[in-house]
Amino acid sequence: MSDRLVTAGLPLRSRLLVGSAGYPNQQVMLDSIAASGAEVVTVAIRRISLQGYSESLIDVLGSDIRLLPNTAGCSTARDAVLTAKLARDALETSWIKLEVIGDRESLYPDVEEMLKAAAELVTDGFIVLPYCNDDPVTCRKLADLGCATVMPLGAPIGSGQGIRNPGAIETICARSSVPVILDAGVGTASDAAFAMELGCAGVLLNTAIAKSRSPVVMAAAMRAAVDAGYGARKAGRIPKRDYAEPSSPQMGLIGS
Amino acid sequence: MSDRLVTAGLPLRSRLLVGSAGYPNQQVMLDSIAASGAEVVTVAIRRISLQGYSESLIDVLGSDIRLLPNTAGCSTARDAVLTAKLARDALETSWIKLEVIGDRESLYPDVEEMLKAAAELVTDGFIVLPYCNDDPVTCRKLADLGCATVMPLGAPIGSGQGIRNPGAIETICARSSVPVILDAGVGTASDAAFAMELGCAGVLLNTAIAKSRSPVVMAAAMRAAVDAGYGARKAGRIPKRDYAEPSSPQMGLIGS
Amino acid sequence: MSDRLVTAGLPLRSRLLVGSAGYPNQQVMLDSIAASGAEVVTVAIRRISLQGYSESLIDVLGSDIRLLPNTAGCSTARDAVLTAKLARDALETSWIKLEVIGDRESLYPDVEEMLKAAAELVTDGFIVLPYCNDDPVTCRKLADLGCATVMPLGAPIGSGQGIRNPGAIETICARSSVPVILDAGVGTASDAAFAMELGCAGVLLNTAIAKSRSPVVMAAAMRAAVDAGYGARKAGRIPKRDYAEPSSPQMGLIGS
Amino acid sequence: MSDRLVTAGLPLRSRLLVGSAGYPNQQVMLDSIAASGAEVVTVAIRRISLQGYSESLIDVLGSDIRLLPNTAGCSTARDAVLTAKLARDALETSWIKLEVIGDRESLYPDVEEMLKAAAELVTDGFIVLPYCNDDPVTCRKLADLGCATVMPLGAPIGSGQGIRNPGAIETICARSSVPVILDAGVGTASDAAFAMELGCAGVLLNTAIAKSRSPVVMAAAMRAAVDAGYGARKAGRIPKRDYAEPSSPQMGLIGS
Amino acid sequence: MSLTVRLNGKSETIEAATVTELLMATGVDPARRGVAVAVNGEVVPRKSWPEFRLNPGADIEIVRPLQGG
Amino acid sequence: MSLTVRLNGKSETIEAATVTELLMATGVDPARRGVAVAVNGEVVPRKSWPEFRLNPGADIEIVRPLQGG
Amino acid sequence: MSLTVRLNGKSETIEAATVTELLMATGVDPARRGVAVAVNGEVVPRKSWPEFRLNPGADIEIVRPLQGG
Amino acid sequence: MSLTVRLNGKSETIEAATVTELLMATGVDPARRGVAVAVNGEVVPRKSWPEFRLNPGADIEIVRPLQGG
Repeated sequence: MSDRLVTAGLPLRSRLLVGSAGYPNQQVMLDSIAASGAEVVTVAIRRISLQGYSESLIDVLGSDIRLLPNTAGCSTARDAVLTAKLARDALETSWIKLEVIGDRESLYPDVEEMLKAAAELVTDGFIVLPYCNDDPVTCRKLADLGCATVMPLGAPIGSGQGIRNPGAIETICARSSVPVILDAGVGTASDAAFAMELGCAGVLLNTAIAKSRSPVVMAAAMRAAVDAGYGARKAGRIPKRDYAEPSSPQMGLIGS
Repeated sequence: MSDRLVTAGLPLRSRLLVGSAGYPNQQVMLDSIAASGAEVVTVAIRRISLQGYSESLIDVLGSDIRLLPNTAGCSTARDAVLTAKLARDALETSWIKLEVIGDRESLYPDVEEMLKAAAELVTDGFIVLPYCNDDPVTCRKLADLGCATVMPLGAPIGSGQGIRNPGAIETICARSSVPVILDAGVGTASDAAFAMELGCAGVLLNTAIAKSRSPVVMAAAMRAAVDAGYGARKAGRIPKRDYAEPSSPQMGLIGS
Repeated sequence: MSDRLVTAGLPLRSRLLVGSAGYPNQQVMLDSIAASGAEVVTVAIRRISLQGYSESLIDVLGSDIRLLPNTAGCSTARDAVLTAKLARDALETSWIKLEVIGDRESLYPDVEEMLKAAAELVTDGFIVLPYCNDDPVTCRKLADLGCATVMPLGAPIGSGQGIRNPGAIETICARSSVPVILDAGVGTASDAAFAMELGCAGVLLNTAIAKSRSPVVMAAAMRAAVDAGYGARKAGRIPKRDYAEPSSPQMGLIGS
Repeated sequence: MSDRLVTAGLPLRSRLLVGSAGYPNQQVMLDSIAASGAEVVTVAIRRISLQGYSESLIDVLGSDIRLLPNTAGCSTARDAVLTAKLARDALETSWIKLEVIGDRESLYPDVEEMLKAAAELVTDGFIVLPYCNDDPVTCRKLADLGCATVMPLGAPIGSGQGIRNPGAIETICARSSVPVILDAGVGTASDAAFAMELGCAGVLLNTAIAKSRSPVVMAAAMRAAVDAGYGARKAGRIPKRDYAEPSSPQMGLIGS
Repeated sequence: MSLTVRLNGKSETIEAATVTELLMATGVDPARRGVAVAVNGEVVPRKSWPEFRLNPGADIEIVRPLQGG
Repeated sequence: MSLTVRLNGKSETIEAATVTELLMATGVDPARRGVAVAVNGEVVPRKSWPEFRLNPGADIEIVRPLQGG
Repeated sequence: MSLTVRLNGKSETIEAATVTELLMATGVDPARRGVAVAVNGEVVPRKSWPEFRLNPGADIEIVRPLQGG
Repeated sequence: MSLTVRLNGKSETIEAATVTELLMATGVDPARRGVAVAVNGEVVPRKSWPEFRLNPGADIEIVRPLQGG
């Protein structure tokens, strides 16, 4: 139990959270989500196309999946808050992945608008999981506002660069009063393991699985990586040493 | 099967190879080895203490473990070869982890002596797994001599620094005609995953498990990490991009 | 001329800006500043001790030095703005290094308060040089507000960790409409050179010189490093290649 | 004087050594060498084309330049030794940059052949400057054989990757009984400064200048970078700290 | 009767007096899970769709979940 | 006459009616460069020091530049 | 009869003519797995222990596996 | 008289009895600095060029410095 990621009082089955976008097709998406072991899956909220619409995500994703709607693409607190409210009504969940983008190229958050939206949503009873900067001050403010987690970026969304500033993530994890979930930037399994070793409580990723050559295989790899990193963190790694230290005994060598 | 690490024609149960030294006690060693899932376990060859001797490793390590004796501590081809021959007679195995140390502080190999010993041992019918430099030329020579694998160092033995020169390891893996096993330097799970992502066929480690705060937990973490890294390599990771790439769809945003 | 760092229309003698704090003694400070070649030197604004006061910095720093007062230690826009106004009156300069700290351990800025203070100071006619996050969105906002430069941190103040997130600094430099000056984190000369190679227009540092074993020598080294990095950026470095490329001609080898 | 790089008893004007290959044209080469301040310039030894030959390097490079012939392209001790002897006769110098290449793609040295050639050349009275691996054991052997310097690679020749294994270079510098000159891999100014900060006595490079967009500007930048790194090393950098440390005084803040 | 409204960002003339009628008119089954509606920047809860009357010029958003990251 | 004010964060009783007198009373030469004064959160420009009258309970800051980074 | 030999690096006087006798004399069960013996730099295979005769001054190594990395 | 030799890796027939004659025959001024010659894997020092006689089948290398790294 103590080994579960508890978010807003709810213990989750997995410390890996995944997105639902960009898979080659729906079946690969479903198989990848299953292979990832994730309980929480993010979805976007978009205008319905007026010529009727295809099978709904809600139906294809089983009931054992917890949908986490996001406010991706919103660039103002106003749009993000309305999107969150629509998501709540559409999906009957008060969980929201808050994204307020400040810049289309870097997709970095707009700190001011994000904090404004977070305050409003928390007040309105949402469970807010904000995608935020790797900035200990902003993360602390989000936690103080009542966000359920903070989700600092490891690198720009979809860049696959991994964790560009491990020191910052480590500082955030060391001080955070809420679970820290690394969001964005993970490119491969070792990145996810590293995030957990830095002290993250979980990892949220999408492109690294969906756009890999074999998403289902990568999903299983990410699942193992999060377990590995979490275990290593718990086990307490050896310190880094500048010089070598023999593992085999030094005594009783022949010819000595 | 194709997913097994095949060494000298023999498919191994696991791509993780572990050492038997430096555990808090024998039970922790046994539990850690079990948790690691390793089939191959390294042992040293040392002079028997003349006042009788304690229970033998051979007896405590079950028959499902393949012992890999090493020549740790040897600094000449002559001592390494004699140690290998004694190991063969003592353990009824022709497998040998060849170590010829050139320097007590860095524990880097002595390339000349190592190559001399490798040639002699291969000729004598040994299955040679040499601990070597992260140097593509030396690795190629070892393979050409008939070594079963090459085992370049990631960082100084016991330093826990991880893989100090990923580019060199990647180059070695890209060209090697024999399996490349990363030996030495791994400090935590993400290091092991990273080694596999670089193209290594396996990872050999000891201190990172034995000297961690909870060796059994770390052993399981390393097992998961090797699976994760191997899977990610197979899955084909996304390329690193300089800029962000949205995962959620860009169309149909409200308020747009 | 085009090679000068132009701030608020003013071409500066040097792309290196230095602090005046933490030197072993005043003479070392003066010699170090001279050795650094810096034209701009930062100072703090503090309450006068009521038992009279020692020789003033203004007098000891020659008239060829441009004092840049900072708002170090302020944690609200209100305190920062009042400090800036006191500095203007005390030093007859409208230049201000804006610092609004959000956290005593990390000394990361408080983005909201910083933006509020920047807006107010710009409106009041100040030349604002804000110490800010390595966040392209916040940097763009500061530039849009009318700040004369942006000064993203390379690493926590005084940590000497160098540039923890080079990709972020490079992105900021690539898009900024105002000069980018790397502030905080530089530990040694190669860090300063690297900052310039990433596209920074200048480097501001203090501890790396003042607390080094030989501040005057380090000051000269930093001066050379900024020139080196600026020159390398201008010269256009070779691309990084995965494999080797011989420099000597491949033809006409003997014995071939 | 103590600040000069002394090689085989000879104090050199500069700690930067440069190559003469790959420049857009001869004038740019000459201007770049002048801008670099280098005293030592490497040249290759190649078969004369039998249809007469162009103006000789010896004539165009002034007498204040010390030519350092190399054995680039040789892959056996035999060829390297003969090339060195031809170079000595052609250039009336006993200095030789020893290169014995083990692999055309990586251009890593062949350690065995290199050591054999070094021993033979030292015995024959040559001043041997070997291009070698970043391997403390091989470097120590070369020094013990009587080489004047060791010149470990930072990264593959011409790759511009910088120093791929700083820890190894630092270990080599910390123990070497002869000057350590970083050879190969430098891509930009900060790489050269970093090499010096690690403890190198000098840097040898060619492609980073010759193939940059503006070789003369890059040559001056490299000169400044070597000075900067050497100065920073001498000055004694501040330690890296995990957390921030304010530079401005903490007392006497207004409003406090 | 027919109304001109702003529907998902486009001006449309619709034959619908309530949200429920609008959904039906635009081929969206009001019983279907996953749909949400906002009018003039305020969410109209599912239970109010039948009686929520639309006025001319109303700014209407009809949304549903889609793959997202 | 004497006033009780808050001076650089401490309550003090001073013998001064104006900023200039206060500076002199506290050993700071008003002609000296580098000094600035705020009263109740507003800067009092140097030129107004002679006539700027201090009231009881005034919150006064007297600052000067110091080594800083 | 007694011999002086170099045993695992130390000079020892032993009461043993063969490797097997030496092992027994030094408390090592020759039947025990994991033991190996070299004399004068050459391995003496287990099967030859009984008849392999030791000469004065022989340099003998008796080894076994230990924890190693 | 004419000789067939291996010259810089190619078989050539030359009209030269000594190194000096060979250099002249191949358009290389023997007085020119920077040239070196090896015959059958041994350097022929500049001073011996005039009298050093070439034999049929000799393996001759003539080199000079070039741009190098």
